[in-house]
Order: sequence, then structure tokens, then C-alpha cells
Amino acid sequence: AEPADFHIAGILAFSGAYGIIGKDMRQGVELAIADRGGKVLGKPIRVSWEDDETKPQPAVQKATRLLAGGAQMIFGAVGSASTLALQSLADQRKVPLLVTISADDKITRVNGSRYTFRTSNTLGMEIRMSLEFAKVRGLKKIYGVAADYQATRDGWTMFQTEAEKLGIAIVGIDFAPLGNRDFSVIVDKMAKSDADGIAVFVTGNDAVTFLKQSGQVGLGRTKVQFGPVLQDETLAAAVGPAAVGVYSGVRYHFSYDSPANKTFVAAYRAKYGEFPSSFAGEAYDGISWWLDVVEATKSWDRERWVDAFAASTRENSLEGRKTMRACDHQAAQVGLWGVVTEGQAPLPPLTMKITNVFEPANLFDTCS
Amino acid sequence: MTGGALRCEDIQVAFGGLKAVAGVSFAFEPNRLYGLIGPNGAGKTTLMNALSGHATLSGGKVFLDDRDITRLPIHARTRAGLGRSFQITKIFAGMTVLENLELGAFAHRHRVQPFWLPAGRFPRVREDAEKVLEQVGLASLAHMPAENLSHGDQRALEVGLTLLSDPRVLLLDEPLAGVGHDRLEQAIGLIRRVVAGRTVLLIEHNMDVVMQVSDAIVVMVQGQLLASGSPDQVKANPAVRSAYLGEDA
Amino acid sequence: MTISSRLGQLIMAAVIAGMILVPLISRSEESLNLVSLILIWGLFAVGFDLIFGLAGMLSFGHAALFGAGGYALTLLMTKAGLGFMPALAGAGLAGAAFAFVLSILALRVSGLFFSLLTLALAQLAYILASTKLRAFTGGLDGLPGVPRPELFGLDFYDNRTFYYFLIVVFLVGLAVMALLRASPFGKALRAIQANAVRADQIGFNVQRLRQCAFMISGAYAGVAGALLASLMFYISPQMLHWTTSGDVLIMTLLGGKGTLLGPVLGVAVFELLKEELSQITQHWYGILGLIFILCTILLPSGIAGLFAGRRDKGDAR
Amino acid sequence: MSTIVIGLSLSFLLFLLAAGLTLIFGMLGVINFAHGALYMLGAYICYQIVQWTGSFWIGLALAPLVVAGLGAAMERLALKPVYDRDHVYQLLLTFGFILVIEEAVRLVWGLDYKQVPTPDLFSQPVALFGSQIPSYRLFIIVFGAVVSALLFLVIDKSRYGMVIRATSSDSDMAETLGINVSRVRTFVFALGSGLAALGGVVAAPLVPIELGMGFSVIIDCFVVVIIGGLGSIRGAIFAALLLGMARALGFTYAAEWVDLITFSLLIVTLLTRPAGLFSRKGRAA
Amino acid sequence: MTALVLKDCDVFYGKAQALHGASIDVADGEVVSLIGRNGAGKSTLLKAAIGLNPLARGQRLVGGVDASAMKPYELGRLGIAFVPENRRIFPNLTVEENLTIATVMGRTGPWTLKRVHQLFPRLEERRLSGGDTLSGGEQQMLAIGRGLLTNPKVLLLDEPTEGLAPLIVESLIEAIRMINAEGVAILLVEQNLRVPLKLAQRQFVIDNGRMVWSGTTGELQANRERIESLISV
Ligand SMILES: Nc1ncnc2c1ncn2[C@@H]1O[C@H](COP(=O)(O)OP(=O)(O)OP(=O)(O)O)[C@@H](O)[C@H]1O
Ligand SMILES: Nc1ncnc2c1ncn2[C@@H]1O[C@H](COP(=O)(O)OP(=O)(O)OP(=O)(O)O)[C@@H](O)[C@H]1O
Ligand SMILES: [Mg+2]
Ligand SMILES: [Mg+2]
Repeated sequence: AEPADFHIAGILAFSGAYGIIGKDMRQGVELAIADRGGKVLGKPIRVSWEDDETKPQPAVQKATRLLAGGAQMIFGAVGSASTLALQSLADQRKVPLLVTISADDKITRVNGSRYTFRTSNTLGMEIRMSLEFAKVRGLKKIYGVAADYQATRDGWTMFQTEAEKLGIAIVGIDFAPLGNRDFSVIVDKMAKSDADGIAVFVTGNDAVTFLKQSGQVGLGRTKVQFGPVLQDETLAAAVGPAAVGVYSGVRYHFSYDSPANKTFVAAYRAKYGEFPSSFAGEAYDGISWWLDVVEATKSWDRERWVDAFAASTRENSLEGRKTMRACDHQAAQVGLWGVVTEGQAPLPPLTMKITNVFEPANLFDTCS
Repeated sequence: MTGGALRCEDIQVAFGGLKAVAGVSFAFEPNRLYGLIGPNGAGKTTLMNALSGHATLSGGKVFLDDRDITRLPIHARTRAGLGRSFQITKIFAGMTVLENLELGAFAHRHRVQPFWLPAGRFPRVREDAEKVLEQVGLASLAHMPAENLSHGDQRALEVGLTLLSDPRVLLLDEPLAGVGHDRLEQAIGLIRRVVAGRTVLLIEHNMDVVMQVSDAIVVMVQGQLLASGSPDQVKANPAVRSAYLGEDA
Repeated sequence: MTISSRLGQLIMAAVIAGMILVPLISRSEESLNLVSLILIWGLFAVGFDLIFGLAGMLSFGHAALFGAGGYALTLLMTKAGLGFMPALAGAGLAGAAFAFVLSILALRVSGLFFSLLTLALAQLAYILASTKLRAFTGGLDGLPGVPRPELFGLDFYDNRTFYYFLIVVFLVGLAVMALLRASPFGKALRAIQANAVRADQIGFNVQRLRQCAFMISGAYAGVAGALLASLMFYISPQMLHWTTSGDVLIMTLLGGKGTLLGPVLGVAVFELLKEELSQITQHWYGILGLIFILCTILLPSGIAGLFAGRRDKGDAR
Repeated sequence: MSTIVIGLSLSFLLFLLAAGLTLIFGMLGVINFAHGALYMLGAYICYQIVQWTGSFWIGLALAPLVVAGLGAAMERLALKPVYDRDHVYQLLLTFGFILVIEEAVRLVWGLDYKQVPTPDLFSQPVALFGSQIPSYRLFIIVFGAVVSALLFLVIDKSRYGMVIRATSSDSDMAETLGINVSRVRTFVFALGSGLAALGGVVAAPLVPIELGMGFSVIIDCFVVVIIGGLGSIRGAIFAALLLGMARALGFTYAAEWVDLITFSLLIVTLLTRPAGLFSRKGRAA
Repeated sequence: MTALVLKDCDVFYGKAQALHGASIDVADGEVVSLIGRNGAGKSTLLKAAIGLNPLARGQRLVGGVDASAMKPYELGRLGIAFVPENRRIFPNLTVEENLTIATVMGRTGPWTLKRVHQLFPRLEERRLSGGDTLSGGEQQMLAIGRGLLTNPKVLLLDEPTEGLAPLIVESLIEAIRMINAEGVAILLVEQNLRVPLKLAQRQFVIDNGRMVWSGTTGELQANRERIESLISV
């Protein structure tokens, strides 16, 4: 028997470290659902939103409950740790898990989870963008700071190896505890070094803290600060004027020039009165793609959805063409790179300007 | 039962610069009751703390029946037969008087506290407790939470808890302080009865009582022994009179 | 114990039993999950209260014991290839062993300083687990795929079967604890809380008793941690974070410390409130806070106090 | 050299964060878990004042006052009825405060980041010992030193301090000596809350202002309070200096070990001087 | 003029009634003593006088004015000083602070730190020690000194000689005489009957929370046997 509705378990962070992200993602998803008349396979779409407090345990707990109540898929989570935890649950229960924000490379890997798909960026591709940027910008000496966390440590190792291959010298690296609240000593060391580039492999609160404190000594005046996920409009607003001139990878941007994006941004602004954040954009993009594929199967068989999605390509995604790689369930896509600038109304006062668009070929390893 | 012999050699206890006990040596002979007197702050309680393990010694040794117990922890001294009461009452608040006493009996009867049977299944413990309850005159208050007792009744419970470990050497720190006028005779009687067959060290400021019950008296002043001897000898000692008793005593 | 408080105990037991058996009637998977959580945290809280409510030792290090159990089960099963039951026993042992190590340091002090030292030691363990011991713990990302039992040919990956398993473990744990608390050992712990100097003086080996209690409590925490990891199929150092210790403390206080069933009640109310409030309103967080505040002011000895005729005897000021 | 200056700024920042906690802890015997929430509230209110008036300094002056007022209300309404009970119940209470304060902040300011810019006066770095030292850091050092000196004089040295300490150990007896105990308690809790907010205001230009900010500092505060010895302002100053310097050195040579260094320091202190560096032992019998 | 009057007072601890319509009065410049066996309600009555035990029924008059609803700190400021039976020294204050805290409410009079030191020289020697390091007897001296330093109009003394060495007891008795001569009314609870017989003009006997006898010291001595039978078991 067909279920009464298409029930999605939406596990996002509405509180905790990433609490601010959940709301935007939810808005993106709700717009995507509204765009298709609220239905898929002829049944109404129902999303149960749950707050994982940016912690894996509640994420699993709440997802378990929703799946027990008959949810057909999971959408989320935000933090990579939560997502990784949800993966084993999804495999266990054989329900699809759609990821549109968590960036840890481990989430999509060859022979990884059959049921997990990611339509958004990986940290790996963002680190490649950082490398591409260092190359394009002609940086010679780089001082780095990275969070003492597996994914950023791995990312840094890769960055350092590749950079040294390109003849870029790494003059220093500090691993700061996650959630560090004082970077002044590290900033001082950086200021005293002869580096021309500062690679900042931290994100969220730590990124804001770093940039606020480096701003107090004017580090950005003499050196270029950049990082894979260092800034977006939300974080820049938290940093203030010191953010101007900082380069960062951008997951999605409302200024990206594509027909689909123009329509989306207009609709989003009309509905919510603000520009869509990268979280809203990625969420909208991912869920629209997924629902279209589900619709096309004309079936309620989850295995059919998974097979179909693994082989799909989206020509008209917000960021142009995206290809789902059957080998690791990661969507290959372009990489956006930008700089924080002062924006004119109606843009936010600090807004990202896209400076580079890197091609997927440069950002993804081939996989078989 | 016979009382144990307690001996201390050059005991010293210092708190910062203050020498509360400054080299006390004394041998307490078995089966005798010693009254320990001296001005306030002379170091009587501290000496007792040194004997029972509640003070850290900066020098000296304590022997119980020729066994060196200087480094023994408090509970082990109790098990070795050394009991004491405190000047500042220490009872188990939140429990009834009877429960207080039962705990004393459990501690005394069991080296490892049984965890496989409910506490109610130990009739002998209850008997022990009830016996002491009677002795210290608290029978009518058996089920009163101990912290609700009046001051004098708490003092009685304090002494009762000490008796349960059936010590061979008994250290009593002002057991009669706070005991009512009406009960004094009874309390002295109790002391006389329980001391039989034990070695007792009694601190007390009520001279009538001390002189009446002690076999010998030890006088402490400023952390040191000033005099010792029979009650009459001590009473007659001029140094003791001027330091402690006052002329009209 | 007065008649009315015995009646109160009975009512409380009935309430808890009713709550635990709800899934049998409702057949809803959601309540199944909720009750499973209550059983596991209930076991944790019951163990916690042995030292907190009885011996008066407020440990802020129980998160580490909880986590140690979880990791012990995970590693013993996935790396050492042990079966579930031996691994669960291993988890209990790990909790006790870790408690032993903590106790060597933390029991040198008492009162508030014990709390603070256990907090510091557990935080140290948390930091180590989340940074330096990544190879074993999976770092902050944790380890997914914690297994469940394979016994008597039953499918414990089925939540209902696992729930029955949890009931058995919980009841055994509860019964053992009931005996411990009523035994002279339990009385001695109460005595230590009431007056440690006196307890020592009448001949209780206070340090040893405290250490034993701490280790038993650690074993409960270890088993509970292992069961939680298994229920979630997931474990991370987050389990070792001091907030986990805070949670179990809050639950115990809410339910009523110093009683056998109070902590379980606290766990149940806490989990139910979280679950239900978050479905009703976005502002559940604040409402939960208000409820805590009101409970503190209005219920002097926790929710269990509603059932008891008078203050629990061990609950000394 | 620059490490020392930065270390000093870390120290005094730590002191400002922890002062209110140690005060309430030592003087009222209340472990105020809501300290972090009050700290956060201070930062948010400062943000709001800066939005309205454009001046950080007005924020610095007013936000602690507002929060102190709130602290007074919390004490009167919630804490007062439970003083006579086992202290642990206050944990549940202050835990409740955290949730309520966080909810209120979420309702008023929402989830997104706020920021308070560095005040103009201190926005430029100064060259010192071959480093560019943010002048705001120098401000923190001076301001922290002044606040710590004031607190030391008031709490450890003055009659008020004596009254407060007496109230904390035996309120009934203090009351018979003519001390209006409930007013003293309210005052102390208000002062402690105000100090928490002051910490939040001073930290505001340095860190992102968001809901989790209070949660993340509370452990640091505890470390300072414990090392210093509960309730001793002198101890807290000393502990903050020790810790600040240790962290500055840690960041210089081994950043990833900083947290471990902090906790090892704490554990060593507790093992050698269980009651903190500045503690005094009473008698057991 | 009466310094302090308690009239028909009932006091409860929880549900248990500890005072049943007890009355007592102390005139200006008078020493009144209250005797009774352990648990009779003596301390309870003193605590009711200073306001630590609320009156469920009855009246408290201070200097003729109704003070039934006053809080302890208001009574303290009016000049009632309390020396409790278990001393209640502030452990976290030094000896000197334990004394000076009595002066913060600002009552001045003949008693100064110096005079307390003269009375109890031991307290001067231990000036800077923590209150909780003192010996039992030293703590007792401190509690009395603290009470005196409030320069009271009425002094409530609960077993002040407990734990004091004989010499000190003598000087305390002298001191109480002197204080009394300076016009301070004193309500004294003592186990050691010797002291009240020496000092008090009038005696009250309490048993089971009820006043069972009152009269002058002379009357007490005349009826000693009857009264002892009233209060012994
Ligand atoms: N822990 C401590 N720290 C500092 N000083 C102490 C400590 N314990 C005792 N003292 C001091 O040592 C001295 C002796 O104290 P002790 O209690 O032994 O006197 P005591 O002879 O028993 O007097 P009392 O008859 O008044 O009970 C006192 O001056 C006391 O203040
Ligand atoms: N806090 C309390 N809670 C309950 N009952 C109490 C409390 N304090 C005293 N009582 C009871 O009140 C009665 C009177 O006690 P109170 O302390 O006034 O006696 P007292 O005459 O001072 O005796 P003592 O000579 O032993 O000091 C006693 O029966 C006692 O058990
Ligand atoms: Mg003494
Ligand atoms: Mg009394």
C-alpha cells in the first residue's frame, strides 16, 4: 500500500554551534517544496523538522524516532559528525540520506554508504580551491592555522604537500583547539613572519574569532588571508569591517550567473525578504534535484530512488551542471571562490564577490 | 577485658608557627582513668587528636600496647581498640538516634560491611545499639532525628557513639560539657561504670568531677606537661593553682 | 520508614513500571525508542545516585565513566572480536577500572573539591579522546556502527527485541542496587555523607568504602554507556563531555536524590519533557528551564518527594 | 616580550570572566552555572547599546548594571527560597536559568551572529617589543588590573567583604549581629552577575557574539576559580595570571596542547593544594 | 521598665511544639536566669527572643515596644545580643574579624576590642588565626566577646561557661557582674547552677517547653529541693 504522504525526516541544527544554519536550510527546502506544489508521486510532502543541537547523539535519536514513525528519507544533518552518525542509521534502515551541507570528505567515499548522497561541496574540493587560489595569486610563503580536528588536519596535510610541490613555502602551521577563543599569540607569530599568505583552515566561530583578532593588528593589510570555508555573508557580519579583503571558498552564491539561480533568488527574496545564504541555496538545490529524480521513478521503492539518483545529472542546477558520481555518491560541480567586499544596498553591508570559478576537473579526483 | 597501655614519646604538633603540642611524653598505664586538665588552648584536644590520628604529627611516636601506631589511619586505630569522643559534637545528622548507634555497632562488628543482606537482618547490631541507648539515657528519643536533639542530648549521643566500638583505650574530650545539672550524677555514674577494665583519658573543666573520678591527673600548659600525679598532689601543686585552678579551688 | 512512605514507594514503582511497559500496549515505535533511552539513562542515574545520594560525593566525572563503557564495548566488539555479552561485561569493568583510576587521584580530597577534581580529570579524558586518541575514538566525529547483541538467535537490531533486553538489564541493575542500598554497606555510605570524620572514627574505612562505591557506580555508568552506544549504533567523545555529567546530575536532582527510584523518575520526566515539549513548541528550551526553576523551588526533595510521606532519611542537610 | 604582554591580556581577560563566578561561589556558596549565560547576556546588551548609541563605552557602563539588576531579581525570586536547602539544588536552579536566559536571547536577538566593533580609541595596534600589539589588549590589561584591585580591596580587605563572608558561613548568626542577610545576598548575587556581564562586554570586541559563547567560557572560569581557591579574589588574580601566561607560552610553542596544559595545571594544583592555591585549612576535630 | 518580655509564646519546629505559652521578662539592669533539664526548651526560648525562632503565638516586647514581628537583624540593631550554645564562630573569618563584625551595625558603648582583649587575653594572642582553628574554650570566649562588642542592652547567654577553664569562668563571672552594673540586662542559661545562683536576681524554671516556676534567687534557694524535683528525671 502506498503511504499517505512523502515523509521526510529533516534533522538540522536549530541550536548549538551551527544553530543559525538550520533555519536557512529549512527555508530553502520549504521553497523547493512549494515550487512543486507541495507534492511528489502525487502525495503531499511532509517534513518533520528536528533540532540536533549540533550534536550527533540527538541527531541519531531524533532520526531513529522519525524513521520508526515511517519517514521515507532523511534530510540533513549540518555538522559532519552528526551526518556521519546518521549514515550508519540510514544504512541500517535502508533509507536514503540526502546531505547538502556537511563537507567532511569521509561522508562520500568510494564503497561508502549506498544510501548517502551529497549534492554540495566537499572540504577536499574547497582545499583544492585554496591551492588554486594560492597559485593564481602568486603567493610565495604561507603561514597556516588549522583546527585540531581530523578533517582539517588531513586537509592541511594535503594542502601543504601540494603547495610545496608548486614551490610555495610553508613557513609555519599551528593547530588550534576547536572552539579556541584566543588567537592573539598565533596572530602575533604570523605578523612577525615573512609570509605573504595566511591560510586559515578553521570555520564558524573560530573563523570569526581569528579574523576579529587578526583585524586588531591589521594582519590583512600586509598579508592575504584566505581559507576553504573562511567567510560568507553570515560570518562576515560577525567579523565586521576586518573581514573585507578576506578570500574564501563559497558553497553557493546568490550572485552566480545562471538562469535557474536568477529565478530562485527572486522567488526566495520575494518569500523571505532576504538574499538566500549558501545554506539555503544548497538545500534548495539538493532537495529539488532529489525530488525530481524520485518523481521520475514513479515508484515508492526506495531502492529504485537510490539507483536512479546515483545515475543522475542535473543540467539546470543553481550552479549549472551537477553530476552525481555513481562511485561515491558525490555531486561533481564547479567551485566558487570569492572575496569579502563592502556591499551596496540591497546587498548585505559585507558581501562576497565571486572572483574565481574553478572547474570540476581541477577539484575532484577521478574515481572508479 | 583489660585496658590497653598507651604511650606517647615526644609528641609534637605544630600549626604554622604555633606549637600546639610541644613535646609531650607520657605512659598511660592500663586500667586507670587519667584526668587531663589545663587552661583553654593548652593543647589538650590537640594531644588527643595526635593520639587518635586526627592531627598530623610534626614529631614523636604513639604506642598502643607497645605497637607503634603513629602512622595508622584513624579507622585502624579504632579497630586496634582506641576510641574517642569529640569536644565539638560529631553525630550523623539526618538519621535517628537509634540509626546513629546502629552504625556504630555495624562498624564495630563487621570489618567488611555486608552488602548482600538488608541492614535489618542483623539483630545483634540492634541489641548493641539499644543497650547503649539505654546507658546514655536517650531511650525515649530513639526515633528522633539526631540533628533535632537539644545540645545536651547531642552530647550524650556523642558519648554513646564512642562506647559502641568497645575500646580498650578510651579518650573522652569534655564528655560532660552541656550535660544537664540533673543528669550530671547519672553521667558520672556512667563514666565510672564504663571505665571499668579500660584505660581512659578524660578532658574536663569541671574540677569537682575530675577530682572525684580520676586515678591520676595530668596537667598541660602551653603544649607541655606541667605536672602529673594523684588528684591531691596536683591540687596542692602551686604551679597548677596559678596556671589553671585559681586560688579558691 | 513510615507506612505512608512505603506506600509512596509502591506508587512510584507502579508509575515507573507503567511507563516502561507503555510500548507493550501502544505498539508505537516512537515510545519504544523513548523508553529504551529512559531505561539506559535510568541505569546510569541509579548508579550515579549510589555515590551522590548515598555517599554524598558529587562526581562531575561520570561522563568519562559512561564514555569509557561505550568505547570499551565498541572496541572490544569491533577490534577484539568479542561477543556482546563479554563486551558488555568488559564495559562494566572498564567503567569500574576507570573509576578506580579517577578515585586514586580524586579521593585524596573530599566535598566540593572532589567534584572539581573529577570534573577536571574527566575533561582531560574528553580532550584526549577528541584530539590525541583519534585513532581509537574516531576523534570528534566518533565511531558509527556500534553493534548490538547476537544472542539466542534473536534479532536485536529489531528495536523491540533490544528493548526487552534493556528491561532485563535494567531490572537486574535495579534489584542489585536496591539490595546494596538497604545493606549495611549502603548504611555506611549514608554515614559517610552525614559525618565523614565520625564515620572514620567509629571504624569505617571511609576511603575504601568511598572507593568501592565509586567503582560500583562506575560499573553502572560503563554498562549504561555501552547500551547507549549500542542503541544509537554510534559513539563519540561527546559522551565524555562534562555536560553529560551535568545531565545525569540534573535528572537525579529532578527526580529526587538519595532514593532508589527517584533518579529513574527524574530521567523519565526529563526525557519525556524534552521529547514532548520540543514537539509542541519551538521555545521548549526556555520552558524546560522554567520547569527546572519551579521544581527546585516547589519540590524540596525532587519529584520523588511527591510520593514520599516525609523526607528521605539519608537526605541530610 | 610580546608573549608576556599578550599573556597579561589573556590573564586579565580570564580574571574578568571569572571574577563574578568566584565571588558568588565563595561568598554565597552557590555554584552559578548561569554565569556563562549572564556573560553572554552582557555581550548582547552591549551590542544593543552600541546599536542605539554607537558608543562602546556606554555599553561598558550600562550593560553590567542592567544584568546586575536582573541578577538581583533572580536572587530574590528564585534563589532566596532555596538557601536553606542542600546546596546541590542550586545547581538545578542555575541550570534552569541558563535555559531561560538563552531562550530569551534567542527570542530578542535571534540566532545570527552579532558583532561589537573595537572602540575607535583602541582600534589601532601599537608597536611594542618588536610586535604589533592591539591597543585594545593593553586596555584590557589596565582595566582588568583596576577591576581586580578594586575587588581585592572590597572583598578581601574591607568591612563589606567581612560581612559577606560571615553571611556565607552562618547567615543566622550574622543576622543576629544586625546584618540584613537577605540584602547582602541579593547584593552579592547582583554584583557577581554584573561582573559576569562586564566580562562579556570586555570580550565582545574579541569574539563572535552568539548563543553558545557563554557555554564555552564557563569551564575556563571554573579552572581559574579552582586554582585560585574558592572565593579568594587574590587567588583568582593569581590563578588568572598563571593560566594566562601558561596559555600564551603554550600557543607560542605547542598550540594544539594548550587545553591539555590548562587541565594538567589544574589537576596538579588540586593534587598538591586541594583547596586551591590560596586556601586555609580548618581543624577536623 | 522591662528590657525584654516574652509573653505566652508558642514555638514550633516543623510540627513539633517546643514552647507552650512560655513567658519570661527581664528588667533593665537585671540578671535573670533560666534553668531546666536537657531538651526542656531553654535554647529554644533564647532563639525565640532574638527572632531566630518565629513566634507562632505570643508577643515579644523590647523596651516596652511590641517587637513580635521583627527580624533578628532588627532586634540585633535594637540592642539584643545572642551568645549561642554551640558558639557559632564564623570559620572563614579571623579571630579579630569575628569580633569586629559585631561592630558593623554601628552600636557603640563601653565595649571595645581592647576591653575584650583584656577580659580574654588569649583572643589577642590568636588575633590573626582563623576562627575555626581555635580550641573549644577559645571559641567560647570569642562568642562571648563578639556578643559584648555589640554593646547590647540585653544579653542572651546560652551556657557561656561550657568548656571554659575554672580561672576563666571566674573572670567571666566578674565580667558579667560588671556588664550588668553598667546597665545591661542579662538572660542567662546555665547547666552549672553555681553560676546563676551567684549572679541572678530572679530565676525561671522551664520544663517540656512550659514555665513551671519563677521567683527570686532567695526563694529558689529556700525551695531548692522542690525545684530540683521539678527539673530532674
Ligand atoms: N588546625 C589548627 N590550626 C591552627 N591552630 C590550631 C589548630 N588546632 C588547634 N589549634 C590551636 O592550638 C591550640 C591548642 O588547641 P586545643 O584545641 O588543643 O586546646 P585545648 O587544650 O583543647 O583547649 P580547650 O580547653 O579550650 O578545649 C589552640 O590555641 C588552638 O587555637
Ligand atoms: N532544630 C530542631 N528541630 C526539631 N526539634 C528541635 C530542634 N531543636 C530543638 N528541638 C527540640 O526542642 C526541644 C527543646 O530543645 P532546646 O534546644 O531548646 O533544649 P535546651 O533546653 O536548650 O536543652 P540543652 O540543655 O540540652 O541545650 C527538644 O525536645 C529538642 O529535641
Ligand atoms: Mg579542647
Ligand atoms: Mg540548649
